[in-house]
Amino acid sequence: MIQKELCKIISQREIAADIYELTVKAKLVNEITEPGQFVHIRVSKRDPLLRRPISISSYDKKSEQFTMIYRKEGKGTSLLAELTEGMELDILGPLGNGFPVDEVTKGETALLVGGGIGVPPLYELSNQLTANGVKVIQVLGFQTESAVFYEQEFLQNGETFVATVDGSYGSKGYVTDVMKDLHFDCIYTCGPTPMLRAIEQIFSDKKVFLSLEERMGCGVGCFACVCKSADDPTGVSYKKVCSDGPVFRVGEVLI
Amino acid sequence: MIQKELCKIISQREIAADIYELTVKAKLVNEITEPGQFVHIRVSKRDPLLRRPISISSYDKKSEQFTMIYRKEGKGTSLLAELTEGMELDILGPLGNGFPVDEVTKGETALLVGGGIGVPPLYELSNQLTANGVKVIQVLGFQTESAVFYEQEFLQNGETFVATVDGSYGSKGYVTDVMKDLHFDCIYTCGPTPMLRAIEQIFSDKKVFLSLEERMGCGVGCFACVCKSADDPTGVSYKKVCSDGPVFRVGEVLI
Amino acid sequence: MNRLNIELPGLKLKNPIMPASGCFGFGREYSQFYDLSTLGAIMIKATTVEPRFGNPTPRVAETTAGMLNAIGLQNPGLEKVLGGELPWLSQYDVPIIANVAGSLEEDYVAVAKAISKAPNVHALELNISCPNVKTGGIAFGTIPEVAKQLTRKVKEASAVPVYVKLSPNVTNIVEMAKAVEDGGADGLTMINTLVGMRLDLKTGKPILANRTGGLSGPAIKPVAIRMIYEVSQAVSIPIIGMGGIESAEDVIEFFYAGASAVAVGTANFVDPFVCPSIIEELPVLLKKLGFEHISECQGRSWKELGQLAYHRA
Amino acid sequence: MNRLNIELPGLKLKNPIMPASGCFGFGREYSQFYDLSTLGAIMIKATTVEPRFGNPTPRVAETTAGMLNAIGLQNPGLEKVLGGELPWLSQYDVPIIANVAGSLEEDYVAVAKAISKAPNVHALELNISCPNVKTGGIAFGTIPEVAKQLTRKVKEASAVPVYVKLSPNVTNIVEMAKAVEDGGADGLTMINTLVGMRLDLKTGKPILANRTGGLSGPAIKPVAIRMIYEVSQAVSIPIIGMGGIESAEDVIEFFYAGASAVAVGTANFVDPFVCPSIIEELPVLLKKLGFEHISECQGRSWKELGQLAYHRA
Ligand SMILES: Cc1cc2nc3c(=O)[nH]c(=O)nc-3n(C[C@H](O)[C@H](O)[C@H](O)COP(=O)(O)OP(=O)(O)OC[C@H]3O[C@@H](n4cnc5c(N)ncnc54)[C@H](O)[C@@H]3O)c2cc1C
Ligand SMILES: Cc1cc2nc3c(=O)[nH]c(=O)nc-3n(C[C@H](O)[C@H](O)[C@H](O)COP(=O)(O)OP(=O)(O)OC[C@H]3O[C@@H](n4cnc5c(N)ncnc54)[C@H](O)[C@@H]3O)c2cc1C
Ligand SMILES: Cc1cc2nc3c(=O)[nH]c(=O)nc-3n(C[C@H](O)[C@H](O)[C@H](O)COP(=O)(O)O)c2cc1C
Ligand SMILES: Cc1cc2nc3c(=O)[nH]c(=O)nc-3n(C[C@H](O)[C@H](O)[C@H](O)COP(=O)(O)O)c2cc1C
Ligand code: FES
Ligand code: FES
Repeated sequence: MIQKELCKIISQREIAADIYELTVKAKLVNEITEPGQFVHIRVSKRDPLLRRPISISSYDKKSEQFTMIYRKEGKGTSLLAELTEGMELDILGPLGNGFPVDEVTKGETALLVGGGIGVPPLYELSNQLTANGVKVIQVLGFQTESAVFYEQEFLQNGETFVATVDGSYGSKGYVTDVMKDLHFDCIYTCGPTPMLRAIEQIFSDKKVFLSLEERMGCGVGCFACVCKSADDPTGVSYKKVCSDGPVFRVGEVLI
Repeated sequence: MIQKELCKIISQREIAADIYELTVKAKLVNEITEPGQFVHIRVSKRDPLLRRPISISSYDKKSEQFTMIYRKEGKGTSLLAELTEGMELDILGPLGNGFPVDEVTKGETALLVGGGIGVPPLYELSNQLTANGVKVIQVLGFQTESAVFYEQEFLQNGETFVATVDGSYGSKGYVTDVMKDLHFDCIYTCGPTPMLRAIEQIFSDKKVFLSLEERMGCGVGCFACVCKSADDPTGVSYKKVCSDGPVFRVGEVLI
Repeated sequence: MNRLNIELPGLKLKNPIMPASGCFGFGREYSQFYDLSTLGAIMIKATTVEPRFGNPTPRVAETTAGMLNAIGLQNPGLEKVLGGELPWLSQYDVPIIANVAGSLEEDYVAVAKAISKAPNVHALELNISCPNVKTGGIAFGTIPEVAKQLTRKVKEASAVPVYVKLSPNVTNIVEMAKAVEDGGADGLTMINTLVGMRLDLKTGKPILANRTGGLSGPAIKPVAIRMIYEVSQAVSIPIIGMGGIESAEDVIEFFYAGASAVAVGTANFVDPFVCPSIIEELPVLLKKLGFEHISECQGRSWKELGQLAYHRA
Repeated sequence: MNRLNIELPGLKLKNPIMPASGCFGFGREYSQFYDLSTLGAIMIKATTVEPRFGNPTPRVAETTAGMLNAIGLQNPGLEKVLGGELPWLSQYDVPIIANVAGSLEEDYVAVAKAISKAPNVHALELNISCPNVKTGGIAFGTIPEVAKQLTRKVKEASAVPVYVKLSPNVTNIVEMAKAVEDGGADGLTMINTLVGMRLDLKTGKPILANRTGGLSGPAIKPVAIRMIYEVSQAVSIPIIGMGGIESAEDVIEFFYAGASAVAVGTANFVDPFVCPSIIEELPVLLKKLGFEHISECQGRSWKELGQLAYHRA
């Protein structure tokens, strides 16, 4: 069940240039079913008006806390970044489906590919797969060195490659350059649409799960965030990113 | 010269039911010329959009501080009431003229009549008149006991009568009931328009200075806050409350 | 004491608060949050004869105190609404107002005829004002004669009362309102969205794939209030008011202007519980303001004392 | 490098930022805050033949992200503007755009004729769109043929180029724009305010003594952008854009939409230094976005690459 809750902020810190890690105390963690779900945050009473969708990057049901990682970008996330420990935040969630953890089993290898602020939802996934005995390989793409975050955290779960567009850290180039030489049974990925499209093209024969982004209204049912079903490209079939997604199997929707 | 200044809050406290006393550090006090001037406060970046006019209730050029007293009323003053020591406030001022202190001289008697949140600007006036050797008598009207403030402060300068509409404190009724029996050379008054109208009618033969309120836009020149000149009731002559006022001599403008 | 029950053509409402069309889908999503029977009514998403995918995305863009949308009347089509959505909604004790859209007169008539027979559809909302579809809509919503004609045809076809939803994007809203009243409308709903646009600072291009979209939210409230004030004095059919409502205070303001019920749109996106919250707060506010019943607020901005349902001392 | 200078009919502007008419009086008050020569131009308060007191107060009411005003064209009249205000303004190195208003065609013509001869008046802004006066205004601003006719007459009378200020309260803004272009307008200014209203929660009555007022501020920006986007593609005369501008980002958005200069209204009330602040920030923002000159932004939302003054890589 989706909850609307006033959540107390446990901690907030800048972990890379303009990248913030925010942890809140929230009963709604008990409703989380899969890694990769997201929440919808009201950052202000009035300005901005709409909520902001942010992924759950990790959670702990025992302590009833979850963590988000976001980039300070426009008005909403800038206001979010000003909040400090002890303050309260109006959060709606958990929303959407998440990554299907059961699609890889013990002994198999999962490739987790994240681009920029697409990296966060993969972290909980990485933890859960590792706990399940799945081998994880992780490829994280960033713009530049100062934007890199969570490399150490991912390293604890398995091999981790970092690529930066300008080559200032890790290998130079895109995540797809790194991915070519790897062996795996399943890809889980989240990041900018061009990255997802490239992965879809190159690895269309593989088992791939993509997490999409789309501008949202309500986060539940206003038809703002739809995409076309891939089997009906000119027709009326659709999926809602907010509730049918954000995670889709490759070939399920047109991206 | 009118200044726009980010002023640090020195203190804020509730001094009566929903009545707040707010003191700020501000270089703009050096521009204050008369008691009864006001400032225009931006209480929020966006909501509410417009500034709020609040009178200067007392000021001290040495310490570069001034104090305001306001009633928590609607959206703007409610936000204002949430601010605490150390925060900054965007203030435009000083605006308008003030009460002409020189209209009564040493040995004469001034009657200061305030209604509700019309009381604050009279406080600095009372101090200055007293310092000038003028005898002050003060009549303060409030709705009810819990709304009464600054009685002690005014008492230090001279005789002070308090009237409440419901009779819960002081004499029951309106300030005009109290005023009838007093002797004085000049009236200075600020309060709700019906009160000002009553005073104008009863004491039209006296020297009276009234401080008016009008909904404002800019606080300087948008023609939002005009009133008609009394000598040209059907014509086009006007005075702007924000810059020609808020204080007018009785009979100067139509109220 | 029930301060909120209201009767309008075809509608016996527990309270005058309903979600606005397009902002509540067909209710399924919001049924996760609260019991839909709490609501006065539900204005369901526009229905067209054939299913529609709507416009490409992005379909929403935020603006100061408002948002633009260009959904483009996405809906599963008449058949599925009749076969799936409406029967599903019938589990709740809440009257449905079905929003009817189309490109041609016969489309509107076909939808109206069929959907008005559904047992839980108590009224139609004739959508002649969607700014996000290229065909049909515009002329129906801006030319009085055309609007009147369409109203008449839909009225003839409908088994339940017909409310016509007016567009604010016109020079003379009163003229439009009178035309559809002449055409036989049982009520009006207003306002639909104002046409607006937002451009991306980096690319210079419109954020919405459809380029323009409909502006809704608190930003448009003063326009809605003004139009309801003008129209309610000029017609004798009731108005369901909407445009930026977020609170019980806003509801009272719409009633003062001349509305007899209200719908809440964009605010659902900000707070999914906004409708039940308003329903809870409204009686308290009415009491504080000295009203026994919400109907006493209706038209207060322009009615003479003698015309008012109730006079305060 | 000067990234901001712009030439428009009659106007050689240091920068394309000017205070909007009615939001800056005749400049005297704001001259307390900064040197008026900093401004690209000044659009002075509407001038009518005779002095006007305007509407009763309250004349302003706040709304969410906007405000309503019903000043009612208060001004000291042609004679005093010519004899007092304009000569006073001539101490500043800044072109004046004189806003011309009236109730009858001959009023407009008389003001235009006289005021256009003042040495520092470089252009007229023909105000056919004031929502706050009962006579004249409305028809001039909403009927294309009438607007065209008036434009022609004023154009004949004026010694300087004429910009016509369009009302957003119309069904078809493009039609209005084309009509005044046909009538000989040298440019357009848009948008004036949207008609709106606010009611008092306690009394139920309108807050403005005039009842309705003109809505301005950030709330209306999406409507302004949309209208400028549509009109700039349909006419070949330049547009001075306005409606909710508060920042350098907003200015760029108006240029993208199709404006060739902009005016700032309501924001002056919030921050009296808003115009010089924008003038300072604009070159920095242009550089950041990769533009050598602000003219490169103009019409970017709809122009094909080949049409643009400048292509980014
Ligand atoms: C399912 C989902 C999960 C997300 N998870 C994360 C995350 O974990 N960390 C993170 O940093 N970002 C995440 N994003 C992107 C994040 O929502 C945007 O960066 C954020 O909304 C920007 O808001 P703003 O006010 O700072 O920017 P503004 O540009 O001022 O936002 C204006 C509007 O555009 C929308 N918007 C802007 N960028 C995006 C975008 N990329 N996707 C969708 N809507 C957008 C905003 O929600 C808002 O309505 C996620 C997006 C989605 C859809
Ligand atoms: C020259 C002057 C001096 C003032 N001095 C004081 C003072 O010292 N202490 C004090 O408590 N109040 C004072 N007021 C009144 C004060 O400005 C209003 O109470 C305040 O603006 C209300 O704002 P709000 O957001 O709380 O209420 P809201 O009702 O939300 O305000 C909505 C709008 O109405 C305007 N408004 C509301 N009430 C008034 C009013 N009475 N006069 C003018 N505009 C109003 C607001 O400025 C705002 O634009 C003064 C007013 C003026 C004109
Ligand atoms: C996302 C969205 C979708 C809408 N879809 C419809 C629709 O299908 N039919 C309709 O008549 N109005 C539609 N509207 C308009 C609303 O019903 C309402 O008239 C308008 O949004 C003003 O109310 P608000 O400011 O409370 O949102 C839609 C509005 C939004 C925001
Ligand atoms: C208080 C006020 C007075 C105005 N007076 C005039 C006027 O005299 N003539 C005119 O053409 N426009 C007038 N306008 C409209 C503005 O020039 C401008 O078109 C409108 O406010 C939109 O811009 P903004 O949102 O930046 O304020 C006035 C606006 C306000 C707020
Ligand atoms: S955001 Fe409204 S349906 Fe997905
Ligand atoms: S408030 Fe604008 S002139 Fe007084």
